[in-house]
Amino acid sequence: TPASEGTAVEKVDAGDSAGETSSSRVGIVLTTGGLGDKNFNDMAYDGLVQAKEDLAIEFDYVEPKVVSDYVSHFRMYAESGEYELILGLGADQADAIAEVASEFPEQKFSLVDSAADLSGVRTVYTDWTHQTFLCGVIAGLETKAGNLENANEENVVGVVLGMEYPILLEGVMGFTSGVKYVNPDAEVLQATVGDFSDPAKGKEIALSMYNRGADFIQHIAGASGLGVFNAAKEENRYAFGVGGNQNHNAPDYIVATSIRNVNEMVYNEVVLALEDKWVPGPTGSGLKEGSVGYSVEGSNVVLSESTIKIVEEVKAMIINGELQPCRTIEELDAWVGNNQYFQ
Amino acid sequence: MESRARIKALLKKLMNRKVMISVLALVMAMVTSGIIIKLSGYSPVEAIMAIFEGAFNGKSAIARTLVQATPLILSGLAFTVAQKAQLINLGVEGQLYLGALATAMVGSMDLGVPGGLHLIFAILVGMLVGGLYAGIVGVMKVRFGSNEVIATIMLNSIAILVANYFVSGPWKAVGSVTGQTEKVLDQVRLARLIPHTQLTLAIAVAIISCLIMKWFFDHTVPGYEIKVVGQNKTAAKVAGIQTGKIVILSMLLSGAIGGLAGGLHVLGVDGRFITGFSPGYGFSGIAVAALGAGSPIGVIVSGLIFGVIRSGSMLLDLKTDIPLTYADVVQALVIIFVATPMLITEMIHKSKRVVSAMNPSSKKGEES
Amino acid sequence: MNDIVRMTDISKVYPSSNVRALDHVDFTLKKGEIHSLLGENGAGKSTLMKILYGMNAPYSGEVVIYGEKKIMSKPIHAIELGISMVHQHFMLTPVMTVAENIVIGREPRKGILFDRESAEREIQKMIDTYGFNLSPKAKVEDLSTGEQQRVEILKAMYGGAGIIILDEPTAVLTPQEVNDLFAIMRRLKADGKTIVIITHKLKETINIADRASVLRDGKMIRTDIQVKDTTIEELSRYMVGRDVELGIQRPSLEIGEVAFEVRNLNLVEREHSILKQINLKVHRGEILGIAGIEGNGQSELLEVLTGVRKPTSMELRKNGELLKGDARAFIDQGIGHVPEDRMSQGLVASMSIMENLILGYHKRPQFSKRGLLKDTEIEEFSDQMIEEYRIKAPGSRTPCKMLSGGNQQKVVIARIFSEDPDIIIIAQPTRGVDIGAMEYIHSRMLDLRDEGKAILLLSADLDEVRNLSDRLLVIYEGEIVAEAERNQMNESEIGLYMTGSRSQKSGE
Amino acid sequence: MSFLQDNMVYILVATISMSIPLILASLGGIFSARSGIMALGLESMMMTGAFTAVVGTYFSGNAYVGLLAGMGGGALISYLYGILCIRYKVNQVIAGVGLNLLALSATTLLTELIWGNRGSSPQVASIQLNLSFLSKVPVIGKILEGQSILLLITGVFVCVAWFVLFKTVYGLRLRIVGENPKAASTMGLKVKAIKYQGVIICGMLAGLGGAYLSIDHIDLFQRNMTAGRGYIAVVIMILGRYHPFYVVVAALIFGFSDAIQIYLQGQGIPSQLMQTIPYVVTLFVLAFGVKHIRPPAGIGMHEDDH
Ligand SMILES: Nc1ncnc2c1ncn2[C@@H]1O[C@H](COP(=O)(O)OP(=O)(O)OP(=O)(O)O)[C@@H](O)[C@H]1O
Ligand SMILES: Nc1ncnc2c1ncn2[C@@H]1O[C@H](COP(=O)(O)OP(=O)(O)OP(=O)(O)O)[C@@H](O)[C@H]1O
Ligand SMILES: [Mg+2]
Ligand SMILES: [Mg+2]
Repeated sequence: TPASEGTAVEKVDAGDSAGETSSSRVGIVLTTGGLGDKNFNDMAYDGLVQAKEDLAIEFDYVEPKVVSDYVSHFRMYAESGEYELILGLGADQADAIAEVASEFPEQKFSLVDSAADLSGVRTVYTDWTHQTFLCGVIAGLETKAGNLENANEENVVGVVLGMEYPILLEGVMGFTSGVKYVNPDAEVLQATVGDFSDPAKGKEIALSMYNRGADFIQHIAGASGLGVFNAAKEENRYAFGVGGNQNHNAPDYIVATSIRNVNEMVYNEVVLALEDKWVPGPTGSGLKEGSVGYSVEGSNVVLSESTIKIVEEVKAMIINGELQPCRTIEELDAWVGNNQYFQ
Repeated sequence: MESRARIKALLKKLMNRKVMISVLALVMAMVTSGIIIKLSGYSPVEAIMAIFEGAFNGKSAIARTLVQATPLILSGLAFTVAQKAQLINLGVEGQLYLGALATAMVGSMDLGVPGGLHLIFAILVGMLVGGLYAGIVGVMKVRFGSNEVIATIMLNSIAILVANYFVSGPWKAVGSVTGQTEKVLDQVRLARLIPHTQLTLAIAVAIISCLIMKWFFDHTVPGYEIKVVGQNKTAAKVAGIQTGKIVILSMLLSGAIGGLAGGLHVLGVDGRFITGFSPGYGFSGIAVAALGAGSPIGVIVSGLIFGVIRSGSMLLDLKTDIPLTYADVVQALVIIFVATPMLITEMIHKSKRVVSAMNPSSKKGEES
Repeated sequence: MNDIVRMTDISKVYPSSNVRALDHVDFTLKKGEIHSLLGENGAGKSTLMKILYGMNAPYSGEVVIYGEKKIMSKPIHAIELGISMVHQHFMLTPVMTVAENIVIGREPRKGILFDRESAEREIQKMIDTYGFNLSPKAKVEDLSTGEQQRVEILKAMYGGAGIIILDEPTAVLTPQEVNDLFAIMRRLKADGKTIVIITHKLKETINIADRASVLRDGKMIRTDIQVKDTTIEELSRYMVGRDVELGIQRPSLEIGEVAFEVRNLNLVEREHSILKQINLKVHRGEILGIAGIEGNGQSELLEVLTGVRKPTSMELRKNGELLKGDARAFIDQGIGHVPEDRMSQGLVASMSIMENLILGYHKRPQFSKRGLLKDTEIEEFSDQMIEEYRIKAPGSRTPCKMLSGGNQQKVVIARIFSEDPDIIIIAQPTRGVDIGAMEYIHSRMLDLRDEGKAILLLSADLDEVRNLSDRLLVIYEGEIVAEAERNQMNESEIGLYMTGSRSQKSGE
Repeated sequence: MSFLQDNMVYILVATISMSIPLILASLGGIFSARSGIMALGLESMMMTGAFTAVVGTYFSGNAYVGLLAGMGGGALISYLYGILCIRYKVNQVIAGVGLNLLALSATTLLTELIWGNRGSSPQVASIQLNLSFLSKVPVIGKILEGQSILLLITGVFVCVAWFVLFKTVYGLRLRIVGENPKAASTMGLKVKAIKYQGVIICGMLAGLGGAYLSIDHIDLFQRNMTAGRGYIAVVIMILGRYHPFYVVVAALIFGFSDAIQIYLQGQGIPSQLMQTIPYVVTLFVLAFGVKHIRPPAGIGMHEDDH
């Protein structure tokens, strides 16, 4: 079974329905990345393992080869009629799950990580900009202050992308606007590996950024990000993880992780389905719900109290709606003009 | 009595050497993967049962198998066609990508033409784009003597990157968070043969394409010329065949078939171009072509076999704890064993020797 | 007993073609003899010798060398016993030098290093001794076929083998070169070496051999023939099983007007002038022969005259009309072309006889219509050709690679001749072809001429050119250096022109 | 452009470190191709090498043992390639592609069996030795100082490869086998043995290239981490005319254009288009630079073909 270090699941209150539904089955269609990504898929898997332990459910999972196979997988689950809940993962499953859901109106379908409004499907999404914004704030503060041991004089940070997918670009904007919110003059470098499983290239790209003065790099690059951590170690600079808590990968160099608790989201869907609280329709889940955010747990990099204070303050502002991260590159300049932490 | 003789004759024809070896190779691959599965602590019987159930049990399973087979048959055909002219088209993947993108774009535009026409037009544009893209390789080969292996590998990467650029940028579907084009119009979608499955006429198109290509090579002048150029370029030149044109023609044809594979996938399965829609169909096509032993008819059979493995492994994935990686291992082993007919013949010989050693009276059989 | 090689009861079946190439054959070699192995195409000569050289395992039967029973399953076994072989089809590596090709497998070395200097020195010494015109540093791909043959011969001599097998070494040599080779062979014989020579030219057997053996259809028909007691006629009867008319001479009945005229042909490539100012005319009902040593521009001339290669300048007329275009246009204009190398230029070996019989003419209306091949017509035509030209093959669908050389040549000839071209350009029509087939091809050529065709014949076989041609040109270094009517020049005169020792031009 | 000039040292550093695995693998490819076997299976050898290097390091705790294990792993799969192509005369394209698929699935499977995660291995020790002693060398010292010791080893291998191929009896024999196996066989050479040696040398070098990626450049194995470099290495081998020195040049051209594109990213041009640069450059070099590359004539032929 796939391991997933550092993606501990915080228990959601499962109520007392666990005992009665011991025979319930849940099926999940993972993404094309498949298990072993130490991230999205592994976290979802862990959520279900947790659910199996806590709620005594059984679960099945499939790893599609390609996007085109999603429909077949959903249909195979639905046709068997054995599943209390069929879970999907990722925005690119929206078409497929909608198609099958329309054929099986009685079946409960939940799609995690999609904001689409699909009939008969419950969609739960997190906001990428919320996920990376706070790490952006940390980077923005620390690259300017230069207080941390391995930070430098220059006011430069970076983001490394796996592939330039539209949704990931929102993650880039979250980080970038986070940096600029506290440090408008900072330069944010951006580059794409072109692959989610090429750590060697990821490292080269990170090195190119460190060479150009960056001292903090946020990766959104799957396994290619492992190369970013390696570069950080080699160059004595800093990096941010993404998804599940990655701080343990290089605790002296990874400042924090832009967390997304897919495991909790998946776990929650199971709970809702078992408790008959499941209703179709889109539901957002963000900083407020604790589905995303930053985590410094496991990192040996000690942030100053003032930094933590500012980050927490910003977090609170987003939660209560006072602040909205910037979403697109086109809006960035105007957004920076209007949103500044230090007036 | 007569019909019995006819059946016998037919059986004899079916049981020719080529087919026997392919079948034995499949069996060998199954046995070997069974051993690997067993050694890793899973049940091989369970695995094979799941694969067969997933591929054949019920209408929707069979439909799924055929859907999986479609792009594989066409990619295999594309590779085979180029191979007839002794060209190694490792670029089917790129041709398929661009063909799919072109078909998706044409299919999603409202051209104000009736559905049937629009559909055919969309497919033809896909084929044209795939063909022209492969044609670049042909021209480079003829004009500069460029090695087609290099050119196709490079063009693959370029095609995929450029397609990804378009569908994540200028041609991205409005509001989409992933790299994909708009949905094609309903009128250009291929009709589903069985409701609630993805089975469309695409499979028929794939099979007919193979038949056409077989006919093309056996009975037409350009087909003949391609074979001549492939087998002996100098003799072709001496015979007044314009070898350059033929090389380009073969690449165009091969690429067009690749483009067709992509286009049909868009119109039949996804309804749009989606980044990363191909799990390397182009490369699997090489394996399909290998199993098909250079024959378009063989490509149909081998495409179906790979379809069975892929479709069956979906149920394997769902029903058992056996990781999907085993299905990949099975596929790779099938390719290797099928490509190794000498291994099979050697084993037949050895087993014969063993049998005759155990049973001296049967020694006569060895002579024949 | 001085039998240094004794092969008894040798049989060989090729599994791929299921041909029984050798059927209980016995063969012996005596020390210090020159032994000529004869037989029609496909009789099994090469097969037998390849078994001796260890290239044709498995076989059944017994091979005894120097009195010891040996299993010959790899060439290295033969090499270690001091056997070397010149192969019918060259075994050379074009991109490597003469020296490298010769020494491979027994290279002079300095430690692990290849000692190139001493290799080249040794080879140069051999070249000097045998009077070859070769450089050890030249790349084999730059050599003419004749020169490559010499490299093969040097390869066989290098390392001082005691038994040397020569499989058709003279097919591409000029008479002068043949004489040189024979002189070398006699010297080797005097040194105590034993030599086997396979040849289709019985004159050569009479000239050089002590003993001869004849294979027919895989069986040893006669062995231990004492050459001094036999005649060409007798040998050919053993080979073919009937009397063969050799060296047919049939002067033209009527020479018509000019059918084919070349003026001012020049070919310059990479600043090398390959063909210089060639002018020639072929009349209806005439065979014009061009004699010349390989590598003097014949191949290029042939390619230019058949539209395969573009000349620097040329004015070509057919029946007075100017002719232009590529190979396609030339074929369509009724210029038939029998290329000099059937395997690389004339045939697609892996394709069937019927597919090869239409090659180049496949767009003619009798074979195809609107891009579709007429399968039944093609097959009928092919069956007819197989019968008419007596091509020995199981059927029209047999791949050409399964045919023997002579039968392959017949396929090419049948294709061209049956298309009724006005002009036939034909090169080396009987290279490697046995006397029976040669007789047949020659008589067909003469028949066509008598029907009024104009034939241009290029051949390295001087006997062939002299017997068939009504008029003869000699080419040397890309230039026509002599012209003569039938029987005007004798063999040695032609030889002088061919080697450039004499020129009509300079004499003018 | 001054931006590129400012960063030229870094670009060259990146060029070299991205070229090393390509050079090693194509160098291996030369031995295979020169012996008559087109090394389309390079990807499988690199991938297996990357994997076994990590396994070796993981169990021994020593990255140098890992390097040897990487070479061993590459050799192992190339031996399989040899069995297919030499003994069983399998079509080399198909055998190569088949083995590439097998290596991908097998390394994934083994990653899961050994470490319980099918994506990546844990972090292991990596090669730490670098060329810092060269930092004093003028001009190039800056470029070389951070490079791994493997750069030096690669350089030595390139020279040794050239020497072996073109100066020794062994190289002469290997090349003759690759040009004309039948002729080689009639001269008494052990054609099959020489081909096996060529292929195994190929596997060892490609395996080392893979090991560089996994335990030198970074410190873990990630499923499919070679990311098509084996195919690129085939391209570079051909582009480099099957010659060790030209292969270095071809690899550096590819590596350099790849490094340039990394540095040019984020300057307004879409990243996907920037990423096509190395491929486009290669195509141009192919079309206008090195025309009519002649592969060893005996590729795909066997000594007992008729
Ligand atoms: N690899 C294969 N696997 C299974 N069946 C095959 C395979 N190859 C060929 N066949 C079967 O063998 C028969 C002959 O097919 P094929 O196209 O090879 O004909 P052919 O006689 O070789 O034609 P041609 O001579 O024109 O190439 C077909 O009916 C097909 O079913
Ligand atoms: N490699 C082979 N595979 C199958 N059949 C072969 C092979 N080599 C020769 N044969 C067949 O064996 C027979 C004898 O061939 P061989 O080459 O020994 O003839 P030969 O006497 O040397 O003829 P030639 O004068 O044309 O050289 C022929 O019928 C030929 O078709
Ligand atoms: Mg066929
Ligand atoms: Mg012979």
